[in-house]
Amino acid sequence: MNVSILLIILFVGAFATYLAGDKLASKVALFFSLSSLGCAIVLLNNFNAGENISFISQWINQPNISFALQADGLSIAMILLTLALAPIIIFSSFGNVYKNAKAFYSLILFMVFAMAGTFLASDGLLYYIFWELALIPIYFIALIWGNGDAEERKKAMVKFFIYTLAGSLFMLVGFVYLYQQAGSFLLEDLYNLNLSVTEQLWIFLAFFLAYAIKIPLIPFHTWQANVYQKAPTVGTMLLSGIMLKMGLYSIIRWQLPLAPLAAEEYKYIFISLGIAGVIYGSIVALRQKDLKKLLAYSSLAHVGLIAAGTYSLTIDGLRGAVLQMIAHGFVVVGLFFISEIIFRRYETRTIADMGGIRSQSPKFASMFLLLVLASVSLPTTFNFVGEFTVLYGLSQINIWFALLGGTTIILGAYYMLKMYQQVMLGETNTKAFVDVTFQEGLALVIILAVLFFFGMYPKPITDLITPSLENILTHINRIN
Amino acid sequence: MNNILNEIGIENYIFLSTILFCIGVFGVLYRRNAIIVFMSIEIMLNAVNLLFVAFSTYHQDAQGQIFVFFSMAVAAAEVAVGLAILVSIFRNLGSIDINNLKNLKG
Amino acid sequence: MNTLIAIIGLGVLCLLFEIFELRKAIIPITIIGLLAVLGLNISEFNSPAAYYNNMIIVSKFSTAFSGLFIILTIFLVALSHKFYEHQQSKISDFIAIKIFLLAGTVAMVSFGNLAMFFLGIEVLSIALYVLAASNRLSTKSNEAGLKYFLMGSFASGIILFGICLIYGAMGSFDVIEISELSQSAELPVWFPIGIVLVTIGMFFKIAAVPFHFWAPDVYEGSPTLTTALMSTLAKVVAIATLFKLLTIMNADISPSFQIVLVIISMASMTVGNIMALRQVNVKRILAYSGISHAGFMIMTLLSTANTAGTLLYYTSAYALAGIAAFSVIIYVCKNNENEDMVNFHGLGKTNPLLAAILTASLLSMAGIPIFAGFFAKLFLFNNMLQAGFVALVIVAVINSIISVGYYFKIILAMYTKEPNEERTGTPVTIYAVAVIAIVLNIALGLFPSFVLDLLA
Amino acid sequence: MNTNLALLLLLAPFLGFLFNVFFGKSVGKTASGTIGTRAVALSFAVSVYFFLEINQTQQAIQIQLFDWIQISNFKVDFGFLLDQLSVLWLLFVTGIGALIHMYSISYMHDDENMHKYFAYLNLFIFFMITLVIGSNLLVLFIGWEGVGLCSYLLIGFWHKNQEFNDAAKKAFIMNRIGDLGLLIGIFIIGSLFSTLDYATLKTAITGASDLNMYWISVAAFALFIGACGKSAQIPLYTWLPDAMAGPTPVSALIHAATMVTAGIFMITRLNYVFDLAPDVQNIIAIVGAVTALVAATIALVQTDIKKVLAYSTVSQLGLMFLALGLGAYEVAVFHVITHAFFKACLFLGSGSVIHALHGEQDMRKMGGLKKVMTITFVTFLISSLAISGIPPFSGFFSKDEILLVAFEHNKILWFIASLASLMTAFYMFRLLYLTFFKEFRGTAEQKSHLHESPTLITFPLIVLAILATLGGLISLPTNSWLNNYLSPLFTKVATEQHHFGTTEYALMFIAVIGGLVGIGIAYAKYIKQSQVPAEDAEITGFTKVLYDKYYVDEIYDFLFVKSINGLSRFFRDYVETTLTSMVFGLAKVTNEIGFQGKKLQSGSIGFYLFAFVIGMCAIVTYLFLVQ
Repeated sequence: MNVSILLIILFVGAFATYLAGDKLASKVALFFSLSSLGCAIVLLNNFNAGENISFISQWINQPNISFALQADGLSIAMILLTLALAPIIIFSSFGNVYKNAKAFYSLILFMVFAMAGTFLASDGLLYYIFWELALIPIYFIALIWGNGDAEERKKAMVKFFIYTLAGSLFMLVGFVYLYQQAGSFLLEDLYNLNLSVTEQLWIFLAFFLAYAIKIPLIPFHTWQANVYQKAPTVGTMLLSGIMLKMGLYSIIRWQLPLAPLAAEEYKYIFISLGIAGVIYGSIVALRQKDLKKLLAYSSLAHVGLIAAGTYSLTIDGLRGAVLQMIAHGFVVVGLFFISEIIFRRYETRTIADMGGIRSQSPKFASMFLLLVLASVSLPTTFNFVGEFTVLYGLSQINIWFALLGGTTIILGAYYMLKMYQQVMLGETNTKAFVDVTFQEGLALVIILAVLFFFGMYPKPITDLITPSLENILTHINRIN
Repeated sequence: MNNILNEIGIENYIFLSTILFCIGVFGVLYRRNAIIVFMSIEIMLNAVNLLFVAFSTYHQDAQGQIFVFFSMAVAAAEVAVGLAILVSIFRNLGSIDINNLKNLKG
Repeated sequence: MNTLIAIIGLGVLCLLFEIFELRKAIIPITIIGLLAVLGLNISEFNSPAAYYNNMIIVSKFSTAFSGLFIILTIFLVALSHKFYEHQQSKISDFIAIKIFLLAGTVAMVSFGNLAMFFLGIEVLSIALYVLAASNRLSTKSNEAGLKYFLMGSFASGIILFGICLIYGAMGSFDVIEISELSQSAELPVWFPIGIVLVTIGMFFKIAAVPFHFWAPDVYEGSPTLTTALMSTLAKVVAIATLFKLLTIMNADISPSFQIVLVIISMASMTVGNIMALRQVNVKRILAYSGISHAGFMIMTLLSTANTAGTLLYYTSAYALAGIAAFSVIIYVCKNNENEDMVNFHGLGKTNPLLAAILTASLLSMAGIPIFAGFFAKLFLFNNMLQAGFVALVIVAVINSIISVGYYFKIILAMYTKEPNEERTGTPVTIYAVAVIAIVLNIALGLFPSFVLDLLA
Repeated sequence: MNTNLALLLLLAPFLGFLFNVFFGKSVGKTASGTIGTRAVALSFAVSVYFFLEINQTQQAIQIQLFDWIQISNFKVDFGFLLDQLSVLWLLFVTGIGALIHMYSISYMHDDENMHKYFAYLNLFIFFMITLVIGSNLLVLFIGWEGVGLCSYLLIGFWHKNQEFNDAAKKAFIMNRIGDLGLLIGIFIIGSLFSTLDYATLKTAITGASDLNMYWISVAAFALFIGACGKSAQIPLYTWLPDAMAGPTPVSALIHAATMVTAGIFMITRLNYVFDLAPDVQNIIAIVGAVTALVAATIALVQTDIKKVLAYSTVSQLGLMFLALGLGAYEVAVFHVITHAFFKACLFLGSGSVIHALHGEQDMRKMGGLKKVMTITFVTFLISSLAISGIPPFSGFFSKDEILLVAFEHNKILWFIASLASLMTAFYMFRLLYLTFFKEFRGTAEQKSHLHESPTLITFPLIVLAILATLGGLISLPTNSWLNNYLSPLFTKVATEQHHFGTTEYALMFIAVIGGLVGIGIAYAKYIKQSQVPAEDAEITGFTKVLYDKYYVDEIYDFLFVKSINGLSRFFRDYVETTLTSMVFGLAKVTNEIGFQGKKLQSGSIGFYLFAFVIGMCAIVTYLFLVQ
């Protein structure tokens, strides 16, 4: 039993969902996502038992491309994140009714399939293919089921698609160039290349463009807020919860080891870029009128810190980055779900139209508050573990990075609490607000449980990812 | 037999037919009547045919002259098709001035 | 060789059927016949030979491409059933012309002698003139026909002149002799001039900048099926022939000529894409996209040594996507006088399957993974980087980014706009063609080696 | 055994929290209150046990639970350290905590969300215990942020009032600023010594020969910033007065007795680090002294009874920091304890008053309460005497020691401190007189309802008053039990027992006189001349500056809040749009070119052929004439 089974399940699931028809689509999708999660957990056990769960077979002879899925701790961690979030996301959408649901849910599964592939692929081209594939479903999800004015939405989506595609095409050129040198797209062969600094710099930049746009890092983030706002919440969850992690993961898996010299040489620039993102994102988030936009900018800030961690090229930076990725994945999905819950009741995402909800819905208020606290990384939440580790890694590079990056705990608290105050507190809102339903509550509780459990006991994940990260780090340091 | 080309020299034939060819080209460029444009094209083809013959003599090789037959046949076929198209255009528009044919553009 | 004869026989057969009042049977019989011919062609694949003292040279290259042409023709013939349903009386002519056209194309890729090359190209062109103008009563069709005809015959003149110069330099039409001679020391200057002229003539046929102006107008004016034929079959034939020509005539292309090729390729890509951005007529958009694809195909001429396979792959990917797209267009626009994007509004709702197919084919043209178009571009970039044309690749990448812009305009029209007309009837043939074409395209994407290694 | 007990100690309030969260509403107010109180009382019992054990064995108890966070060069585990210091803190945290819980049962009885209130209060105790008994800096940090959270929740307890919410937010964010400092300190210590564990850290530092003094000072300073945030020192003190928005018992527990002393706890905990950074110690001392003075001056003129107490808290904390800065940790601790007693008592007393007046907090509308509220008055008087440093009350001893130490090190600091304590005496008695003496100045309606508070409120008052009286005994000038008890904590020998000579007695005398003078002035002003503070409008001159707290809030608001929001607006409205247009301007340009290009496609065959020929000629020329 190897990792390819996951992809098969998801792929089959996508079709099954479509065939299941509008009535059953959501249930079927949930079933398949859950079963894939189950398989993933089984695989995790096998992996921990030392079994080889990788899968590789030649695909195209000339040029030499192979269908290689390789799972190390890092990949498995990301896969688990993806497959754990997928059911939650699907489940969270039960409260809504979508027209042509079968297409909707099968697109979701297809996207999950593509993203899982991205995390697993160990052949450059295969990875690229999955990377691109993930873009198409979300494009249609956002386009067809999105909200807001159709024309506006179209503009935003086309920009988003072309922009991201533009980035990744340069990555493709980079890959092809590497192929010229290595005669293969396989990760190991590419790792073993010894390129000159200039070559590495160009490769590094080509990859950086793709990732900076996908993640996004400033100043490449201009598509983000609009798309997050206009996409249906499910799409936003997929984007912010998982897809954004593809970029961060790829930095660790591909960009740094393939161009270590460049990474080493210019790391200060890229760390600074990330940290600039932290501050910029936090400050812009302060004055957002739209809840989803605010969350978009908050995630811009968070990923800025994560990216800074990855570019720090220290084990702490990398480890913290991965932990933070997972934590952020959960928390951001939770927060977007919160916004959706409010939207279901008030038909608005404008913060000004909310307020005074807390006194009407204690359960909802407490869960919301807990998520807010998690996202401002209060100790005992998973986010704290990640953020602490990242900041520690940065402090090893230069204490000022830690200090500036650390401003996130101040600014983050500022805009999140401000938002919470405006949305939840104050005089009781005249419009009635029904407290969370069982379904909504369940989804949120699961998310919170994960956040707080791993916040107190992150050891399993740390032990899972550390070896592979150290391995990658040795590849990064192979030359100097 | 002594080859007349030895006295005149192949270059002159090339120049001649090139000039003819260019005349054809200019005709195509400057005339607006489809028929005349069409005839200019025929001039181009014939210039080439002339050159073919010259070359075939120059090389003492019959292939060239045979090729001329091919090209003549082809030209004839083109004429047939072309005139047919012209006729239908004339039926529809009542004119064969190519300046009037600007409906498809952009 | 037998392929060629068989095809011509088939053409004659069509005409006979007309005489015997068997119109109904024409299309099925032709398709079956063409399938048989395809089999025949495949059987010739591994037995290269030369016939009629090198008039025809059957090689892997020629048979592979002939196969592609035959497949395309099958699709086109299948589409004809629906397309000409109101002109049943002429059906045999249309089919026969297509078959003869196919004969011309086969002759073109398998020529061993410039005479054969010229005849092939003329058969193709004249057939196309006829088809372009075939809609007698529509002025658009007439105009398209005349434009194509005048410029086409002008181009033929150029080609003929080029051939003539080559003959003058070499004293022979036999390509093998010519290539042998061309290796020898000093050649008269008009040999390269001749080659350049022929190349230019072919550039006209594949609509490369600056010889592309006819394409949008003719594509728009001609009957949609003819447009489909031009943008798929004709273009592919031309580039394949040009490739073969340059391979045989002079294996090593001079640096300066390479520069010309690079510039033309860049220009074609850029002009094609940028011009397509603001078009409203779908056929025009595809015309411009065809121009940009011509730019991509021209790249292969830069290192003829190892790009034959890539060219075959690229052309098949492009042509299949084109067939799929055009079959949808035929379905959508059969009741409309123009092919403006308005007609595609809400296709995603009224006819999700065809909308999906059109989307897929456009994505393939845009070069999105798992569709063959992506791999075509990939292999192309691979070859080009190998040959060291980095700048060209960068331009190509930028262009494929631009191209997404207008491909998605159509997709958006299909999915975000409200439908403005009821679409009834499910023409089986169109569905079949579209589905098969796109499936083949995706199959190519999943198993590229199958095609890629044919000419390796 | 110890592990289980420690867990019991820690989890009892947490369970109380959970109970109140889930069942609090259903079981009814009194029940939820008693449950919460009992939970804390239980922790108190356990703390007493630990105290006795440690006091007898003199052995610190180390408890490791599980690995928590893995860092490259060390791992942080989740564990407890129970030693003299932490147990001492536990005693008064849980003890006073229990009392205040009890008090709250009655005080909050009219509030609909009482169960929530007790949930938060229990949660606070839980985090406070975590903070105190954590075995390393990161566990401390959990508690550190946790108590911050609880203070946020409790300040904003009446969440329908957005001003209260603002106050809560302000408190949280200002704490966060400090927390960042603390984190930075943690980072530096971690990378210097590869551990965050107190015990190992201590050995590492004491054992090490060549220490990187520069970085240690930086770390110490960063930690001090953290302490500033928590313990409301300049420049991060402005949140504490605003925090009075919360219910009064909360102010008593969190913002007087326990949470705000966390900073002192942390610095005492890491005394060996601070001893290595004399410069930082000086900074601490100065900051402390200045804070003490500034806060005291502000307190002089405040009219809100709780505001006065708040500023007095800030000022007292300043004195403690002064002591810390001078390296007299045990003195600081001593003052922490006594202060906890009398300040809690004062707050609760003011609470009782406010309770009686149905939420009236303005002293100008009080007065003459001593007749009706005897117990409250007496306890209030006692604690006022204590805080004013009048013998034999506890405050006298602790404050006197601080002054002594100050005098030894630096006369100026001593002077500032004495001045501050003089003012303390003044404003406390001003408060006392305005509240309890003369005639009642409130509405008749209020007057009719005046009453002494119920037992649940008065009992804690009495207990605290007794403690405030006797608290001094734990560290008598001549033989200090406390100093001996704490001595194992400190690397350098505790400040030697003062051999009492004339100077000491003189200083003591001066201090007492100062206190009496302060009281005297207050008496003269408010009893003899029976003045009443002017209405806000009439306040003028320097008084106004003081009354408006030196406009610090306004300055901060202008410097930070306004500017950052302006920046945010600027980014949102200009930078974002510019970036967008820059990126997508390209697309627009290409589109435009496409649009213009259409003109070229004129549809004229002549032009097409012309282009054809031009192209051809160009190519031919390039190839055969240029080359």
